[in-house]
Amino acid sequence: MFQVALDKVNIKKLIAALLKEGVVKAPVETDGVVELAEISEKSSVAFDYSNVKLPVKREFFPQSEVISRFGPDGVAPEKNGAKKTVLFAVRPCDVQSIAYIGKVFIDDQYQDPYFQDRRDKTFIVSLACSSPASTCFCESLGQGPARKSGSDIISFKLTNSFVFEAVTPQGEAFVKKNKKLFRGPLPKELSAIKKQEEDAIKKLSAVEVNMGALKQDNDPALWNAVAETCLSCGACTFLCPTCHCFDLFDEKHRDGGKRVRVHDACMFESFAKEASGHNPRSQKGDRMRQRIMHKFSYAPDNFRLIFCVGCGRCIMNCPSNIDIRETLAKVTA
Amino acid sequence: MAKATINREPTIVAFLCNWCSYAGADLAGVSRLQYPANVRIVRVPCSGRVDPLYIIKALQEGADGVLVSGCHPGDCHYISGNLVARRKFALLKSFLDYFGIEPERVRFSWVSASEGGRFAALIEQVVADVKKLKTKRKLVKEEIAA
Amino acid sequence: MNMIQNNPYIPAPVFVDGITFENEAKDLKTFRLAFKNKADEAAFDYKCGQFAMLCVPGAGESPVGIASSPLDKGYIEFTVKRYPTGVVTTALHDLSEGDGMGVRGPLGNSFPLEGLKGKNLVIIGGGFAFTTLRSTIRYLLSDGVRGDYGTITILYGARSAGELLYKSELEAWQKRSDLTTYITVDKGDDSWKGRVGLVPMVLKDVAPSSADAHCLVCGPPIMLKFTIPPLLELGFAPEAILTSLERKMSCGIGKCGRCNVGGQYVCKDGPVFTYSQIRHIPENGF
Amino acid sequence: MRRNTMQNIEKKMRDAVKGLFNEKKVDMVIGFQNGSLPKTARPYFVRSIGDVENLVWNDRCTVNLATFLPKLFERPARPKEGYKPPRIGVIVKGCDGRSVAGLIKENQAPKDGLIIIGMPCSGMKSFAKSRKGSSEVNRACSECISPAYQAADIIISGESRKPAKAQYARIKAFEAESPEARWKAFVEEISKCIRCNACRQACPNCYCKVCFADQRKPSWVSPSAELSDIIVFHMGRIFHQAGRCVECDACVNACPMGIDLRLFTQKLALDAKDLFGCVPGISGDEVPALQTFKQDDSECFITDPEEK
Repeated sequence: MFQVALDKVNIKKLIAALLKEGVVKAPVETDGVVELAEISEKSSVAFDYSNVKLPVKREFFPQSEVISRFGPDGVAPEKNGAKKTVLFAVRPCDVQSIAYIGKVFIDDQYQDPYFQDRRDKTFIVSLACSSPASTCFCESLGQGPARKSGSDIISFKLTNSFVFEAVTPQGEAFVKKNKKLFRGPLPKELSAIKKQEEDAIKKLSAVEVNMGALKQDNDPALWNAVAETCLSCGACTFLCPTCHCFDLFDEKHRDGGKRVRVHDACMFESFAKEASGHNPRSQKGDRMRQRIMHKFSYAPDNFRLIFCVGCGRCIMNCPSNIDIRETLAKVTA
Repeated sequence: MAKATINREPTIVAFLCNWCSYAGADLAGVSRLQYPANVRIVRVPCSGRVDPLYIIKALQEGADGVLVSGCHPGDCHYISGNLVARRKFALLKSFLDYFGIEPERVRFSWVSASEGGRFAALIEQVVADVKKLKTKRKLVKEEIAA
Repeated sequence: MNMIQNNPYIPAPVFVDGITFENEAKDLKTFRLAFKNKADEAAFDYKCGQFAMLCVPGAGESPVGIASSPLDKGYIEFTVKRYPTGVVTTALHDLSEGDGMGVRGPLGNSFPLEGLKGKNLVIIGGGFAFTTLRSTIRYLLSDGVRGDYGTITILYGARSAGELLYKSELEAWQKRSDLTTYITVDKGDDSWKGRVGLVPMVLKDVAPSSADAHCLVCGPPIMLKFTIPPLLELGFAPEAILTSLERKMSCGIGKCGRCNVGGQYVCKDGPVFTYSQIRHIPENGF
Repeated sequence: MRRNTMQNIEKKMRDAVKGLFNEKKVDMVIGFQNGSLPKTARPYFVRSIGDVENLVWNDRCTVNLATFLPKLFERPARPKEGYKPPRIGVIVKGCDGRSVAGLIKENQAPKDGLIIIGMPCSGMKSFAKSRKGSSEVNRACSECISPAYQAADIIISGESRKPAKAQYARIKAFEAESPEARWKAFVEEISKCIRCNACRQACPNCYCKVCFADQRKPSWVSPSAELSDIIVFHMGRIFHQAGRCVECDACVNACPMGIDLRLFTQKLALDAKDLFGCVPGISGDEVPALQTFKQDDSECFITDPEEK
């Protein structure tokens, strides 16, 4: 394990070092809302937060992006112009989700060049979670507040210092390159990290999901009952770090146009509706089944991964307070 | 980015009702009245047919100004189409003003079939007012603005 | 798939080389498309049952089954129904010969014809879902291919005589001695001399043998719903019934998440499924 | 003391709902149950008398329940034989009641299929507010002109908030800013939008079978997150509420991004009132502002080229 420490007073120096690697984006608080934003040496990073409002997936898979342009000469792919980027102090759950949707965007057969480009150019320094929200349940899904995978470096914030642990060779290279910044971690710092993780886990809500009982041919009435108060908006999916469904839309202008990729939501009534008017998922229950099954059954079948990181954003933001923890309990009962 | 004042000719999209204002425009033409060529006319059955979305959409697609004109109150071919429209446009105009969209960009007027001169004067005024604007188009799509 | 600049979202440029009206209502047209670049044509190496995204820039893309046979060289064919609410299908129908457009594909799996060599085949189609079956039949009847398979029985039905696709080919098939062809219409008229009756009824009537046979069946969901039970009664195993599904799609390459039937994507894992694969999925449509 | 009254009201409400089920007057009742997080409430569909005990009434019952009605009353495409439209009871605050009245007027809910249970409302705290432990009621509640719905079929007695005087100070202050400042403020607020459609889905007035924003032939607005498209979506959606909006803030409360849509929706409500004297859902017999006209409606916005 390659661990180093940094005194809190030196954090600006670390940010300066990160800025040499590329654009740095980190959680910043404005008007009580913590959002990922581009920072400079002067910015103050919000380290004590539960999670950023919008999932970090948007850095790799933006809400909308031009994928190609067309004109009299045909169709040309769009260069997305992604810059080398450092994501700093993002939560391990969000980092994990990038690996998940990466499985979709980059598979053996087809590689999504837009996602790939951004992923290749991004260096991730995550921040282990010490202040989970009441809606967090990452541990129940085999995640946990200090999960390392996906990050290049994982950091831990303690009272007066930070501890960094290099996870990937790139992470290690960064630490070595900037070794003047760091010192060796003290034993009490290492035990504090452990304690912090244990304390965080205690704050999480526990969800027992009996995946075996999750069946797609469950009674439609059951799904309809679960989805009864659903408004068919996309708050849950748009804020979900693992939801990756999109639509391609052509915008036409005078002598050409562009094809735009936009986030789409399986909870929208129009999502699967065909031009003929036929809608294979016309009921709210059908759509709820699709969302839940996709995350907890189809993804495990296809990728051996549960497409939920337990961040709780869907619970926090559903206008009808449909709680995915309760939904799971109901449909696996 | 773009300069505040425009140095290209502005485009005005005009929704004219079939029975009065379109005929008024026609009369202006046959009477050989001169008026600016910046206007692109869309003929609609009635000013009441004009959905506020038409206007918003025209601005989004790059129109520098939008004009809606119908029969004078009381003269509507469909009796009250323009009176219903009048309420809608009163709200829309105030609504767009509220966001800071220049009032010169969205205009409503009445022109009858016999008012060729009034039509020419109206276009003259609408185009001149838009040309005087110092602020850039607000609703327009990025590509079109560029 | 043919990948332009390693980007699976970019269509290959093609032009419309021919348009055939298929029905009386004129809302079904067969488009013959030819590639602008030879390299794209070579890369578009497809099998029966596959589909492609037809791209009309400005309107968008729509998934359509390939109706020509892999052995037809120099062109590919697609039969498209125009829906009043369909943006892409309407734009396609507005194209004229010589117009440019794009094709992205071939996509999806195919009918497992290699593995069916030596077997008897029953091919059942309904309406305009007959396109990839037509591709299959054209391929099976080609010189050097027909001999690899046992008996071939075709049952094809449409709403009325005017709605039957590929009329001249149907006639030619009926004259052949190496296959049995049944053509039926839901509703006959004075000019129609053939069979009248819904596909499932005719199927019960003609009762093709399931011995050593596989069945390829494509049609609207309602037809499948009533055709599969008699097939099972005739002794076809669920694994021996192959069908092709249609869903709304955006990407065609298993990313956009739209065309799930259960855990599988119609675009990538399908469109061809055996009945046993999809029988328990609530949204299979039948 | 206050808690006692609340519990008292809650009990009366449950008794009334039980009565409806006992008399077989309804198939379901839409109300509230406790939310999944502490100190929250959420919509709840009561299907049988056994579920009535789950019904709650407190100061967290923010959601406008009228929004569920149009879908529930929608006749299925292929109705089963002997299909009868459902009979639904709905628990309403003042704002919900005004929305229900609007839906009845616009033929989205049949009056004879509905039993409206009017609650005394002392102001609500939205999900976001109550989660954060705020003691303030929603802005919509502090500015509410009609906290209790008077035209309900069953009225649960109790003390309501004092009706506020209709005042649009915030709107007028915004109007007083310069156009460029208004545009800047508007853009800043609206650019938070992620196009999740929660505002639309939560709005009782947004019941269109196909929203203009989802129409693709023609396409009115791209689903992209380009600022221009976000603005066109919101302008279009909000303008569709002209003369119909009851200022309940369902859109505001549903928005996950906390966009202050009220600053924009209220402008139309203010104009409808000032120009046409229209306040929807209050008197019961008013015609929506844009469904009628008067010969002498304001003409001040008309361009007259001959006027000098």
